[in-house]
Amino acid sequence: MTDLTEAVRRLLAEHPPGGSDPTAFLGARFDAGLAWVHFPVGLGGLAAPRDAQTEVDRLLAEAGAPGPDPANAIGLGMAAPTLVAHGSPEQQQRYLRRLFTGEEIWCQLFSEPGAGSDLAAVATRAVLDGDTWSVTGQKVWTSGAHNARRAILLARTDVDVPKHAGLTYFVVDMTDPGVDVRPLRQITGEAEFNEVFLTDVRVPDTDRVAAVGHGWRVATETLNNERVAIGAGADREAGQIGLVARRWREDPSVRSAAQHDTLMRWWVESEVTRMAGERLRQQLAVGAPGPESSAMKLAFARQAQGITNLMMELAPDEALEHDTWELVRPRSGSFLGRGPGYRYLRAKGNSIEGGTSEVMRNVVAERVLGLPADHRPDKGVPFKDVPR
Amino acid sequence: MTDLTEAVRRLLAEHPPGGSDPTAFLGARFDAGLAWVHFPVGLGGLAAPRDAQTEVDRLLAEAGAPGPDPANAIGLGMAAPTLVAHGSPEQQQRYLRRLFTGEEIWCQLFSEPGAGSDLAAVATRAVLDGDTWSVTGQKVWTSGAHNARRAILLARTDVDVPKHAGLTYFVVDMTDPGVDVRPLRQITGEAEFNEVFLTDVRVPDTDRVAAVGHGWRVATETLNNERVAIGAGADREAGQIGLVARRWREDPSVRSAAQHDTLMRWWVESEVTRMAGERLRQQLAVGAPGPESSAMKLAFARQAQGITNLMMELAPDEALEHDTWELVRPRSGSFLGRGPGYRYLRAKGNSIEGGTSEVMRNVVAERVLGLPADHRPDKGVPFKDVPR
Amino acid sequence: MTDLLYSADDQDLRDAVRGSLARVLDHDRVAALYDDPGADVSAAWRAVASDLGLAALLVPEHLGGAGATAREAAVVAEELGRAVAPVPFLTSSVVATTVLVHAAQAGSQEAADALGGLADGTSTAALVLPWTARAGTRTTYDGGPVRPVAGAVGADLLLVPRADGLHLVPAADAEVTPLTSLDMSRPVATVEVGGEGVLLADSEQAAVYVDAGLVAGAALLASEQLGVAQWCLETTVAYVGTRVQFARPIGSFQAVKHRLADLYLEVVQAQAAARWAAAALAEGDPDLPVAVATAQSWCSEVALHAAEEAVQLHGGIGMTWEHPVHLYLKRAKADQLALGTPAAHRSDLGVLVDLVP
Amino acid sequence: MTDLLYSADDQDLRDAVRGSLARVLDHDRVAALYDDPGADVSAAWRAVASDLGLAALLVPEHLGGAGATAREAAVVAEELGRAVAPVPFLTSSVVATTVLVHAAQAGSQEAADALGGLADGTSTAALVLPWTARAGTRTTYDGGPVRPVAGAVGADLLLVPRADGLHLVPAADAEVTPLTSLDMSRPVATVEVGGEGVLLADSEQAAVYVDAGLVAGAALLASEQLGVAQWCLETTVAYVGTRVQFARPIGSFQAVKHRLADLYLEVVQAQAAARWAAAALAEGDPDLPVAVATAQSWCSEVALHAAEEAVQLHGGIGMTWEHPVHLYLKRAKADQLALGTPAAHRSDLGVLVDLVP
Repeated sequence: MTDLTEAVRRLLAEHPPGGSDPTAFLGARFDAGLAWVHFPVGLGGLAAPRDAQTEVDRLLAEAGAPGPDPANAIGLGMAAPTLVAHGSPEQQQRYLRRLFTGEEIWCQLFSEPGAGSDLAAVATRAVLDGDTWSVTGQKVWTSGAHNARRAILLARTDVDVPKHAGLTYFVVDMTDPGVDVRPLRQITGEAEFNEVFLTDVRVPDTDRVAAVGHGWRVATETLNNERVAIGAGADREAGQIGLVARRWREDPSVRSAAQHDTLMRWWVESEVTRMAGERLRQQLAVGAPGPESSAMKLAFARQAQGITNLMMELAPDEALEHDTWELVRPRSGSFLGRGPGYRYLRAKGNSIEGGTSEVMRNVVAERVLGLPADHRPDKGVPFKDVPR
Repeated sequence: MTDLTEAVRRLLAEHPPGGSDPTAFLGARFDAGLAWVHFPVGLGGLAAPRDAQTEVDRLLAEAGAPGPDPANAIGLGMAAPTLVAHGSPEQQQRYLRRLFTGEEIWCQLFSEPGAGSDLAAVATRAVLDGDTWSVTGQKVWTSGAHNARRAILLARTDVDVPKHAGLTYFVVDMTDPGVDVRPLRQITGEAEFNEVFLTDVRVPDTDRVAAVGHGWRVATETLNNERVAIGAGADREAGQIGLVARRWREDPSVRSAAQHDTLMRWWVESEVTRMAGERLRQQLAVGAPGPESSAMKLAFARQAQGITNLMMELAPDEALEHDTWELVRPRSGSFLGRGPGYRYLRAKGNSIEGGTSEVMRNVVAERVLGLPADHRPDKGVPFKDVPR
Repeated sequence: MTDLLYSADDQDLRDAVRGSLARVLDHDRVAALYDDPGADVSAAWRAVASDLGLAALLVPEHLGGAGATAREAAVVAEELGRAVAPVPFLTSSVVATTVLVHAAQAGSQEAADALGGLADGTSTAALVLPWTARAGTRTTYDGGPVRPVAGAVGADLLLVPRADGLHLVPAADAEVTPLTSLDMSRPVATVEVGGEGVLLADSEQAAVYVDAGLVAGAALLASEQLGVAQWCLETTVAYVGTRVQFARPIGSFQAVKHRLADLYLEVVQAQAAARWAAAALAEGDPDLPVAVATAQSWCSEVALHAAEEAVQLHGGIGMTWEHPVHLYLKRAKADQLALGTPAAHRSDLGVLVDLVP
Repeated sequence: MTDLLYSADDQDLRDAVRGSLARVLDHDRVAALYDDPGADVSAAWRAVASDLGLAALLVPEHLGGAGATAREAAVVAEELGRAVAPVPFLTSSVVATTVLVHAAQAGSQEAADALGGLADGTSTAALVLPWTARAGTRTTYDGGPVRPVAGAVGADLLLVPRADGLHLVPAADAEVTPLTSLDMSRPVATVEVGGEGVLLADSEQAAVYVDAGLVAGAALLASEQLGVAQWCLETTVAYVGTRVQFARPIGSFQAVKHRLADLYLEVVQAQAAARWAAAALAEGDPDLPVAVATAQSWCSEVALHAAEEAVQLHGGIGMTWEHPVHLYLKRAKADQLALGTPAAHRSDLGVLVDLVP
């Protein structure tokens, strides 16, 4: 840790946060190996233990240093670790630094109208034409696509093999003329996500990540990274419970004797989830992310939904009003912002986005508990022969 | 209704309850068609509307008349309607009256160790030998087998057809030397149920009910009758909620502000279930029992378990004690008797006996809501080829 | 035991309401209210109030109404819930009408006159109390702005329970400011009453009449919630039967089935509870307060649960603006808070059935 | 943040306890206690206390103990819960020992002497309070029979918190009447104390020591509950993986899977909560009361839920006496009520984190 502390000190000395342009500072941070300390040297890291990042982040935050753009959560949390694990050296050199500085925002072209829970049923086709792939299809639930310069893409390169085996993972240039991004309005009124229509989008083979047909394995790792990110540790009362607890303390009008035990149940559940997240983090510090993190995502969604619901019941007059239904396109999602009605509605997405709670339970049951698989009529069947 | 009221008056006048032997009184009641008023004339009924029974029962109870033996619930609730619907005239004449008077207690030989939720997987074999069937196999969860003179039996008569098609329904004489009844101890300590071992039990073909291979359909009707019986109407606070509510009113030491809302939730749920049962009863008065009653069984089990749990939490000191673990063999099950620990443990069976809650949910989903069937690997497969 | 079934007339009434609404209303029109609160949905109210004459249901015949009972009004409420219809039936034709009928039957000619317009659908009225009010809480309007009031936007008459009694005030004498509402199909407003209007009842009577209006509203809100829940359940059952993932309809997955089976049971119970509350209201049953508190506690939660399950089991599409399920989620949540939260009703119920903390 | 993991030594300790218990105890021996409360299960306690020396864990070295911490005691409690072991570890080696350690460290030679016997497993002690007591409720023994007291059956020494202070009384000077207990693997008794014994602490100190004992008991009960929950989850997962109905292992049905996945999550959370409580106890963390109330609220419910799901998912066999799951259901239910119900702990927690009704 002393080395890292020293590296942080040096970075701050050479690039005083107050005097640096944020992009320049983040670039210097990347070059110092302090972007993701567990990444290899030269790729934004120092090959340090994964859990050392927390202390680095803390020191930088204390010094008032600018952090990476939250609108680039997909890039930071999913694309970057995937590129480090599976990208070519050239891809790593080309993409990681500008991703970290926020010069290039990334989005994720995975889900499709017909491939939601069943993500491996992706039907978007990529066909090789010389040394360039032509990609055509429709993606959905793409957060930040309207801000993104690049995307990670899962596309079908072979329809004659079973669904998992015919997928390949690519990096896509979102400025390609074949990319059409349209806002997808949610029940909150805003359009945090998009539909993305791909028509003969050109992707050089050098932007393929890992081997043809290995897309599913790479994407699964990406998703596990996302789930770990979601389950990261936090302070007591950092989440939805904090909003309700503070309100309860400060405003006697929302205190309800009948709901007190319910409030305390959610407090307890939030706290044991925080502890479980912390315990997972301590385990990850010595190992790799595993499917256990799927369970944490379940907890997060459950609590977000239950607690935002309780908040509305505690202040019913207030909850019958709403701040706005205007169609806005936020740069990043917010679970804790705006009013109680917004938070309640937005939380409904927590059990759908990034893998539905139903799929997460399947993952826990089969991969963690080892329960026998449910019937899969498409198992071993060439993709083109599967009923859809 | 006036005719029925008159019939009741006449019965009571001719057989004053105080002066009659209960068996004789019940026999006279059967002969008067007041046993099950909706049964045909001559079979204990008057072909009256089904819901008229409630009033008849009320009048008889008011007059202090003895009712049928609760230990014969299987006979009264399941065997009798099945015999009326599917039995031969000879079977009806031979069995119904002595069933109603309690001279012959009935039990049900359906479940097996390998055929619980999957009742149609019954493996007990019945082989025709001249005009007599030889029955061999093992049954389980047979309530009252130790008191029973007769049984309804589901046995496999054909292993070369799919499971539902190879079953036949019989009446069995429990005094047959091939019948071996052994108590099956439950988690309550008592043995309300039995294992029944059948070894070359002889059943004359005249005791076959309905055609060979029609057993599943007949048994399903029997089970629906059981479920309707379970869901029958009652007074407010008649069930588990009444025990808790009375205790709460009478004993301030069990009142817990933190649990008040929970108590009221169970009160509400009990009451809406009672109303739903009443509504179902009103519907049944003009129609036949359908699979909707499966949903009522779910509610009954849920409430019994939740409310007995609450009762223990409200009086924790008391709940750490227990009345007795002695192996007794009660004549009939009791959900409301004995202490809180007994009721809590006994209620666990409510979601298992007579069809697990999981099976009930399948029934509701597929038969009431019309959802598509889950994968059934044994569908259309001869029974002998199904992995077990 | 009171009759919990629907009569043949009830079924005819249901068919008429459903058919009529289908002709003049669709989900896009309701959704449009979220972007433009002034969007014209008056055809729905015309169909319900004028064409079918349903605004007159709870007005006695001698006051120019249809003299129907709460049983019929409950059938209408179910259908309006099922269509998430943006009409002031519950606020005007149930709550305000019930208050006015009480006043008129006690001799108020002004109340009787007002009922005439309400019954024939030419005017609507709203009770000026927060939409979360419930019987027995004795709230009055003490001047200044009060929010959130339902049914006030577009109402012609306001019923104002002041400390000195119940006043009938023309909407023109009050400032009604529409609020952005959680449920734009029943928008709430801030109301500030300027004029005194006419006094319909003294304060003691007013409390009785207002409570009667709130009880009637809560009783029939349960039927509206039943309609919401049924639409959500049926729509979801249909969707999971056809949506294929993993090469199977998702409705063939047992976890999905079991959740829908549990929800079905809740809806069965909600239907019984709602019919019980409606029957108790129709019959003036002394058990009415118990029936209403029970039905509100149960049906509020069931409608919300049904809407939440509908969103979840529709997956991503259920989170989109283009699918109508969000309209039901917003209505279900607003209905849960309306006329007393479930917890508040359970608290009331504890007193009613002698189970106090 | 405190370390929530197990050390390599913890794992060795776990293996030792599990292996040792497997040699001397099985479910039939535990079940036999329900028919014959006097059935000899002393081998289990000998293995734990004498052979492995675990009764000495929480006794400081200078008082003749092992000087271990609550972290290690928690690992033992997990394993005892997993085996539903009929031993007085929690009552004597945790609760009574903690009380005596406090007294001994304040200078009581009698307490120190008593700890010697407790540490080497030659005697056991019990705190004479209802087993539902929790810290801060200031209960004292005021004479007469008190019930239900856990750990008293077979104890050599009784710790009696009278109004004038804490007394150490030989069991021979009290009447201990075993009660038929919900959980016969931790039987409760009626205790009537005759003798005065020796005074270990005045009433003010006594309250502090007794509370410390109850807090330690509640903290480590969470680990026992974790062990119960883990056994139930693992046993059920194994069963549904092999039990075939409808020509499929029932564990391949999605509803079964989803329930077990939810239970797994609860157990993961319980493990974190139990480790947190143990660590807070070991470290004398000022957050200890919050950690204990949180862990007790959560782990009590999870152990019970796990046992209930185990019964249900075992189907009929889970309802039989011959399958051991009922032993866990009874332990889980008794543990839920022990040392404060979950609702009581949540009520305490409200005060601790400034969230009062």
